[in-house]
Amino acid sequence: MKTTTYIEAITEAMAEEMARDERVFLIGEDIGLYGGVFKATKGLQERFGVDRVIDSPISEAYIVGGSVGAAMVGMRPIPEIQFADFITPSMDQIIQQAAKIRYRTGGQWTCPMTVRVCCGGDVGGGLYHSQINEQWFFSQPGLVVLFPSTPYDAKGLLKSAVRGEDPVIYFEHKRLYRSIKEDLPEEDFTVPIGKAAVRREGKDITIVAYGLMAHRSIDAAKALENEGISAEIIDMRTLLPWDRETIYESIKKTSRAVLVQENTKTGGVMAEVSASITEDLFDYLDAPVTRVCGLDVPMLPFAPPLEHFFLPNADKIVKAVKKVMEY
Amino acid sequence: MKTTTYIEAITEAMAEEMARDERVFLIGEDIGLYGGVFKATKGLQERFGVDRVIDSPISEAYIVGGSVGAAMVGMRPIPEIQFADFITPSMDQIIQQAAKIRYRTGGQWTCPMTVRVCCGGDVGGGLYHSQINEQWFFSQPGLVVLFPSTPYDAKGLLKSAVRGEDPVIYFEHKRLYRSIKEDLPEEDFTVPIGKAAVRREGKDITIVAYGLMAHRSIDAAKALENEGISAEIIDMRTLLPWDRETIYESIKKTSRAVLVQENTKTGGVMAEVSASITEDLFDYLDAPVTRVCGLDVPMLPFAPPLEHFFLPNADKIVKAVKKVMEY
Amino acid sequence: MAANQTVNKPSLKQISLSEETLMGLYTSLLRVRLLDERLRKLFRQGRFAGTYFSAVGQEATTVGPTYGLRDEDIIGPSHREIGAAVTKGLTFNEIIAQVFARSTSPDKGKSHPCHYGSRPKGVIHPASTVAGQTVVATGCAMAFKIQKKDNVAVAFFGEGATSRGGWHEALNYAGVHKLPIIYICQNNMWAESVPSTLQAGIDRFADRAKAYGFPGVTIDGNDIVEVYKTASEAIARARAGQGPTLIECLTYRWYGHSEIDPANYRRPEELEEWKKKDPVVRAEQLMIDLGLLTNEKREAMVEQITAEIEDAIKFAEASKYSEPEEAYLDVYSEKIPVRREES
Amino acid sequence: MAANQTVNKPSLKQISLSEETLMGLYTSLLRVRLLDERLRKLFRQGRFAGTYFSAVGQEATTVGPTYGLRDEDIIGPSHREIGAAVTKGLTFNEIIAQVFARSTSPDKGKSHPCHYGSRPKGVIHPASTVAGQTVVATGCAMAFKIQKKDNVAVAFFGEGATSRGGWHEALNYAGVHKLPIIYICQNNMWAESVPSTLQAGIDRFADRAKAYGFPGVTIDGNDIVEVYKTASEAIARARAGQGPTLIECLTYRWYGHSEIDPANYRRPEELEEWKKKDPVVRAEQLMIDLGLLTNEKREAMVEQITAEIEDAIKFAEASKYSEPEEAYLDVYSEKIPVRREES
Ligand SMILES: Cc1ncc(C[n+]2csc(CCOP(=O)(O)OP(=O)(O)O)c2C)c(N)n1
Ligand SMILES: Cc1ncc(C[n+]2csc(CCOP(=O)(O)OP(=O)(O)O)c2C)c(N)n1
Ligand SMILES: [Mg+2]
Ligand SMILES: [Mg+2]
Repeated sequence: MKTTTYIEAITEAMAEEMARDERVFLIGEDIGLYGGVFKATKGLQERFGVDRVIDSPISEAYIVGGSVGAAMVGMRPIPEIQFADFITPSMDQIIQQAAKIRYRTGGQWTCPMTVRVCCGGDVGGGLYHSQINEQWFFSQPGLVVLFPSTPYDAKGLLKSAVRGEDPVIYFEHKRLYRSIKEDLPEEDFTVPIGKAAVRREGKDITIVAYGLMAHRSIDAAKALENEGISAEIIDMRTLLPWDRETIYESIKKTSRAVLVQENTKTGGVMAEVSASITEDLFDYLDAPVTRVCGLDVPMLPFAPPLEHFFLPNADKIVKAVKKVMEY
Repeated sequence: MKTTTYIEAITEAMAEEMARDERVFLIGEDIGLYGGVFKATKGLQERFGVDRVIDSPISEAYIVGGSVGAAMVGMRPIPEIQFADFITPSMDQIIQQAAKIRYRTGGQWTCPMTVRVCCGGDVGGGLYHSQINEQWFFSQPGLVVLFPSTPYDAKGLLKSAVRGEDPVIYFEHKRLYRSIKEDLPEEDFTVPIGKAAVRREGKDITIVAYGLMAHRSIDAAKALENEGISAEIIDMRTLLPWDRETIYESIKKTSRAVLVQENTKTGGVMAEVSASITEDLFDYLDAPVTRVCGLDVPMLPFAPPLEHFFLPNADKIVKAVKKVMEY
Repeated sequence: MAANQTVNKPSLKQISLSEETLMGLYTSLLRVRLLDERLRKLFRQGRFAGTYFSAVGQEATTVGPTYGLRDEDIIGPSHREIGAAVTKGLTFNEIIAQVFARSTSPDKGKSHPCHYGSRPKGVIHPASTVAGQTVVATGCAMAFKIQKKDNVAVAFFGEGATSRGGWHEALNYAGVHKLPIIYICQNNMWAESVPSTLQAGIDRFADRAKAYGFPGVTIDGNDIVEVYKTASEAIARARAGQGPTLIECLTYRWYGHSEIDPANYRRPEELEEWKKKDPVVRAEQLMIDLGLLTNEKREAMVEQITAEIEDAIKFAEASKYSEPEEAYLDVYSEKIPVRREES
Repeated sequence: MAANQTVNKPSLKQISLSEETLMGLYTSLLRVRLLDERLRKLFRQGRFAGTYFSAVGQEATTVGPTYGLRDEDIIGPSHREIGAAVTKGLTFNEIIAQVFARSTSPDKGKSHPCHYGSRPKGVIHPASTVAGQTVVATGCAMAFKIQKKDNVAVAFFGEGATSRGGWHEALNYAGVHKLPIIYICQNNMWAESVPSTLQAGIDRFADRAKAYGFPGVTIDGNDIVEVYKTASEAIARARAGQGPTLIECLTYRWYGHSEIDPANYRRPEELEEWKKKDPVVRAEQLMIDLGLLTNEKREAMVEQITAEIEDAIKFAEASKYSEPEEAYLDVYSEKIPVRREES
């Protein structure tokens, strides 16, 4: 076992996959000698060479689109998008090429590619260095969308993504890079795509979250415990396809749910989770499924009081849970 | 009064706004002499000149991004995206520039621009000429998203958009262009942004839809009437910000709702409507809010049996309504 | 015809191509022309849905660069490259099943009638975004370089595509890394209804290569020999690790952008001028002049190809559409389940 | 100093700029340099959050093209254009309130410390996407053409930005329509950690203009006179309807990409070479040589500017942050309500 931060887990996953499979290569801005703006690729160019750790020009459309082409002829690219905010120029390549290549070719061509996207707020990044845009990819069949919250999952899911046969959008939350540590097994392991994790068992209410919000939800659960409320925490981990079974199991038991999402509320992932719960578990519910989300303003304003006001946090979650419990 | 098709209503709205306000201009591919691939801009270049009806190079990022710049210095651009499928290359300009210019500048700069987006299936367009991507813009505060289903609304909403002060994504459904006609007043009129329309009153169940699906829902309501079920039909018209009042009013009366969406189910607009209804009207509901949507596969496959299978239609809506009524 | 054989006639030696190559190129041109004209008619008769993008008049630009490529070489076509698909080895059955959107088509009817492709033959099925496959094909070339293979990629696009941002990003990357790729710009003077003068502020689209640091040349795109030779040299350089080439082929499409476009925006004289430069007729004349073809042989070839096409039409029309439930297939690999609606 | 005045010294006549212009340019350079160095220090002291993108070493490239523009002319800056913002008329109060993210900043603390802008002064507040404002500024130029105004737009970006698709689409459009815009490429040899040799397969980024049909020139970006004159001519041509110009200014940033970057990827000698070409020192020497500046005058100017900066810091630090609820403001015009969460 080795104490490993979230970002080290990502670096290790890449290093190990590159070592075991020469088809794996990395492409992105400043990922070479510099090791990436957050150092996620530190040391990899020295180790694997400039052909497999490529410092790209500032060309997000090519970074992704070129990776699609490489994946089609036998490679396993891991393109990096330096900040989720800058994924917009590559939307065409993700949506029209990667997500549909298998479908539009009757299964002849495939795209085993893992797009690493550094995202998230609570880092003083302001309007253009805090965004998450998981909802765009969540609504695109053909893509897999992952969003780990722990070092174990970060490593295990990244490995599953690289070994898989589908295009994956892999969100990594920059707030977690160095704030979360965990002991990881020395031996090789993967985390299955499509399975949520029960982070904490509880019986009164189910809190569903992912990414940074999984941690905020655990904080909330601890606070709620003191008030006698036992919250079960589910970390989705895979957003597409999301794990209905685990979430439904929990709600069948608790009859109440609060869904937590860092991104802007309207049109987010938790809208779908809520709508599905209502469609499928209506009779089990003792209270309205309730969301705690980022505000319906551009994600997210820079000045500290504004950023704080925008983001969901343990207090807001506690408040929502109590309201639902009192329903 | 003058019998007007949906597409004629759009052409007239542009012509009238260009005549009354010289700041209004059009830019897009093949919109000049050719009059647009669906002829929505027919005759406008002859009438208003090449400076105000601009045949752009194949450059969606510039078509939108250039329009943002023009809007910032006093123009009222109406860029056209030939097919919604090709809006992906302009995502950066829509999301990072247009939607946030007011916010990121403390209100100093604004972007009164109306992006016309030709969209929708049931036209034998296949994977790349049928898409709708309203959900991406629906989840971006700072944008207004419109989606008319009738000639009256098409004209009135387009005028409101052009006269407004905000960036608007205006979806027009190509299946409706020539299939829907209506008598329109000769005099100038607008339709307010943010207000849904009750298309048909009913007391047993509320069906919410927009675009082509508003028509399919009306067909379903007629069929349901024969079976003694009285359905109220609400056409959202504005997706962002959507009209909670009108929808909530109706559901308070009927206690049941079916939501219809042409696009892929997961992560769509109706997920938000459903989640909000549950959050806000839980006690009013006698049955789960239920969605009828496009399939969770890429929108949409070409071959006729596949296209038909993908799309919601009156039969599927009727079936869902009955299931909800029997709940 | 012997009397006509003066010193002005070309000789095989002057052309420096083998008989076999010339016959191969000519056969491809003829197959493409006949197929294209037949598909136009089928569409106009309402025998298939969607639309059809004819490339009649442009055949040499797609046949020339594709002829002689290996299966492992990849081509990244756009909407008007039936010629490349045929030359790279797609069968008439595959192509016609595709336009009829049948289950026997390589795409099983999923995408669009004009999106011909084949993995075994190294033809990427296009997505519609203009210049989309330019980016993806560049990525294939990047892979070949990493894999240290001497395969090449060939990307096809119109002059209109050169306005797109993705196109620029791809060529820029290829220039930095000297990728094994050939960019074939079919400058047919029009992008749908928009003339090339509104597409770029330059006369020669080949000049765009100057922004990327690799050679760009403009050639007569209706001269199969010039196209083939120019492309072959570029392909050889690419295989040898000497980087990309942009080849602008001047050409013209005879018909509308697609079959529903009457192309009223063009002057009739423009078309008449270009019809005189018909690439198939020019190739034919050359073959006759070289003594490699006679009218009788040509007729026999036409007859045989036509029969093949008619057989393929029968095959396609006899094929079924995919079953509705097959809409759920090929979204993901088997590992990832697709959620099905109850029905 | 009189003894030093040999025939090799420049004269005002040779330079053919007025005393006033030269003094104006020099004053701008000095203001920008002092402000930039002060902001660096403030950041390193932890006095403001986010990050800071110093442009020390590059001042001539932003001051030169901006000096003398009208308020109605629009500039489209990127992240490293504090020099353009200051020269176009943003006050120290505005800029320092911005870096401190206070409610008194033009953006009210919404965007980012380095996103200086002002509508009254014609400075677009940047979004971060590299080359984003190149596209938007081109749209401003398009509007000026439609409005038949003789305003110009000036877009600033680094050599790294020229790899972006949006950049290409904008310049292509400007070339077709001969828009009144000047493109200033600050080639500082590095895009964050990536050298310009990995950014493009060409030596001169100005060559990219050849793809668009308008002039491109490469100049010494650390020579304020050359930058100013080259830009002025381009601006005059643009106002006269003669279309865009791409000006590549060769320059160098002295510090890291931002203050958190130690810039270890560069050779120290490279920096030392460039420090010898310090644009402010060179301007200073010129002014002294021309007899327009003395050391005493310089010191007085420094003192006065420094005092202004310190006042602005006080102003900014005394300013409040926007109230939390103000997060809901400026999403839409008043006509469109924003939904507020209950709190
Ligand atoms: C990004 C994008 N915008 C618009 C279209 C619609 N469209 C399809 S083909 C075409 C014209 C292409 O012109 P060119 O590249 O010259 O090729 P040609 O049709 O002349 O062969 C357009 C505008 C598209 N497919 N993709
Ligand atoms: C589309 C996009 N990708 C990546 C970034 C992150 N980024 C910010 S500045 C920069 C380098 C810019 O280099 P250059 O254009 O040469 O300007 P310089 O910093 O040298 O002034 C990068 C990669 C971004 N802001 N936008
Ligand atoms: Mg063309
Ligand atoms: Mg630079």
